[in-house]
Amino acid sequence: MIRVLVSPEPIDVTTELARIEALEAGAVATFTGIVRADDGVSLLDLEHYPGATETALETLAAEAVAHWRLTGAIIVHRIGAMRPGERIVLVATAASHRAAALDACACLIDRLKTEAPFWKRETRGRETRWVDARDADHAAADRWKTTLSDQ
Amino acid sequence: MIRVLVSPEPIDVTTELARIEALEAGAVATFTGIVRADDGVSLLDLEHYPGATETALETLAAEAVAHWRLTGAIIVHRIGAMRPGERIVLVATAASHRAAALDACACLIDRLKTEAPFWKRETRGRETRWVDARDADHAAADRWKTTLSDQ
Amino acid sequence: MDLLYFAWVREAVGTGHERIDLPDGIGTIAALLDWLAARDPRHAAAFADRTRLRAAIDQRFVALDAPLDDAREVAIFPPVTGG
Amino acid sequence: MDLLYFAWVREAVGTGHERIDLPDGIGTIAALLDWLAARDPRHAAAFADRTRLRAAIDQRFVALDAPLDDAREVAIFPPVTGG
Repeated sequence: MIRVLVSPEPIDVTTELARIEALEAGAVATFTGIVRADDGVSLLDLEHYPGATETALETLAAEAVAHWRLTGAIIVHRIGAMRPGERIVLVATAASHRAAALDACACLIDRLKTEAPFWKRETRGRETRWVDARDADHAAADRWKTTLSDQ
Repeated sequence: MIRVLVSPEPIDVTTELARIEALEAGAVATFTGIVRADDGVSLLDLEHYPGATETALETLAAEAVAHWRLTGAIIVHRIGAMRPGERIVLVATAASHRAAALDACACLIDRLKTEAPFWKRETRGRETRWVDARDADHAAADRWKTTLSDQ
Repeated sequence: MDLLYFAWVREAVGTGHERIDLPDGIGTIAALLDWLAARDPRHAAAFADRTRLRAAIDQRFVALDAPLDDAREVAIFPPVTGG
Repeated sequence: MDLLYFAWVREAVGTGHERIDLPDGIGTIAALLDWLAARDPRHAAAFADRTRLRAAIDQRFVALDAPLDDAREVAIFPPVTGG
């Protein structure tokens, strides 16, 4: 099961968890990204590339499902305006064994950050700026390339 | 924030997630273990060592919080009888950054499996047997020892 | 050909979408950016530092020297920052 | 001294809890197991293969050769299988 959703609606973790737990796979791992309240951001705006974003996420999910023989993978990414404390992204993976679910979940969030066309704009007080890409994110994504190429 | 709960009640993931998301930490990782429906088990019974189990889980959580500078860690483990599809265990971690939350979550479930006094008994048809400890679980837990000793 | 711009590239260019007739002799995204920059100062400013730009052809990520071939949609944008 | 047994050790011994007066000269968990096994065939059967046993003193995991010192509670059980 692969489910990808890019939407301006708040992310409903309970419903998504119920979907992936319904697979009765033994192990479910999730990652939830939340707008941080501790660094002065009052508003976060997420822009995306309609069509290309969904395709990129579906490709990432399909590669993870194939590599780790997952029972299921869900990626939900919010777009538009959101406030501190709100969820930006949810990745959920299900597998027979815990290492597969945990590794696949970590891989998906790392790769999503560098391979899916989203752009963040932060508002702090009166200042609005586009967030710069981080070298550390590319390093995190790169370390999965070796893993995924070992079949 | 550290929360440890060992209880015969079904695990309420929505409530636990709300607790850890309320910390507004940026990154939340979870692992949920579910009784597998695919291997003929009709009933799983979890025995524990009252007092010692809670202490062991609190120690594991405290070590993870200290090492990864977590904002919070939750471990909920069910005991008693449960059926396929039901949750056995939930680990949830919150941190400012995703790698800390993900690594701590993986560490906690790996260590819990070898260091907390729980024992599983499976019923398949008319046969009931105690589950054997797995060498692979010890290997998984051991790989965190190096990580945790690097300060 | 449809041109799409995202994030600060969109703001710098002044639009998120424009339609152009690609002139003969423009074979790569880099050449297309040169041509667009020569036509308009806002495009020129947006495309001044090519190291800050990424591109896609027909929704597939490609390098800036990628051939346009029969591209129907070209997107220009900064490095991505989702998740 | 309180003795606790869990999982198949509990079933083999026939109880999850017993209280004993520790005789003089029994200094380690291993010696305690020998003494219990000599008293009763069910204990003897449960403790026959020491590689299958783990132990805790006052709720702390210890090796089977750990000294009992002033232990108030000793638990004997198989390797754990939670999670």
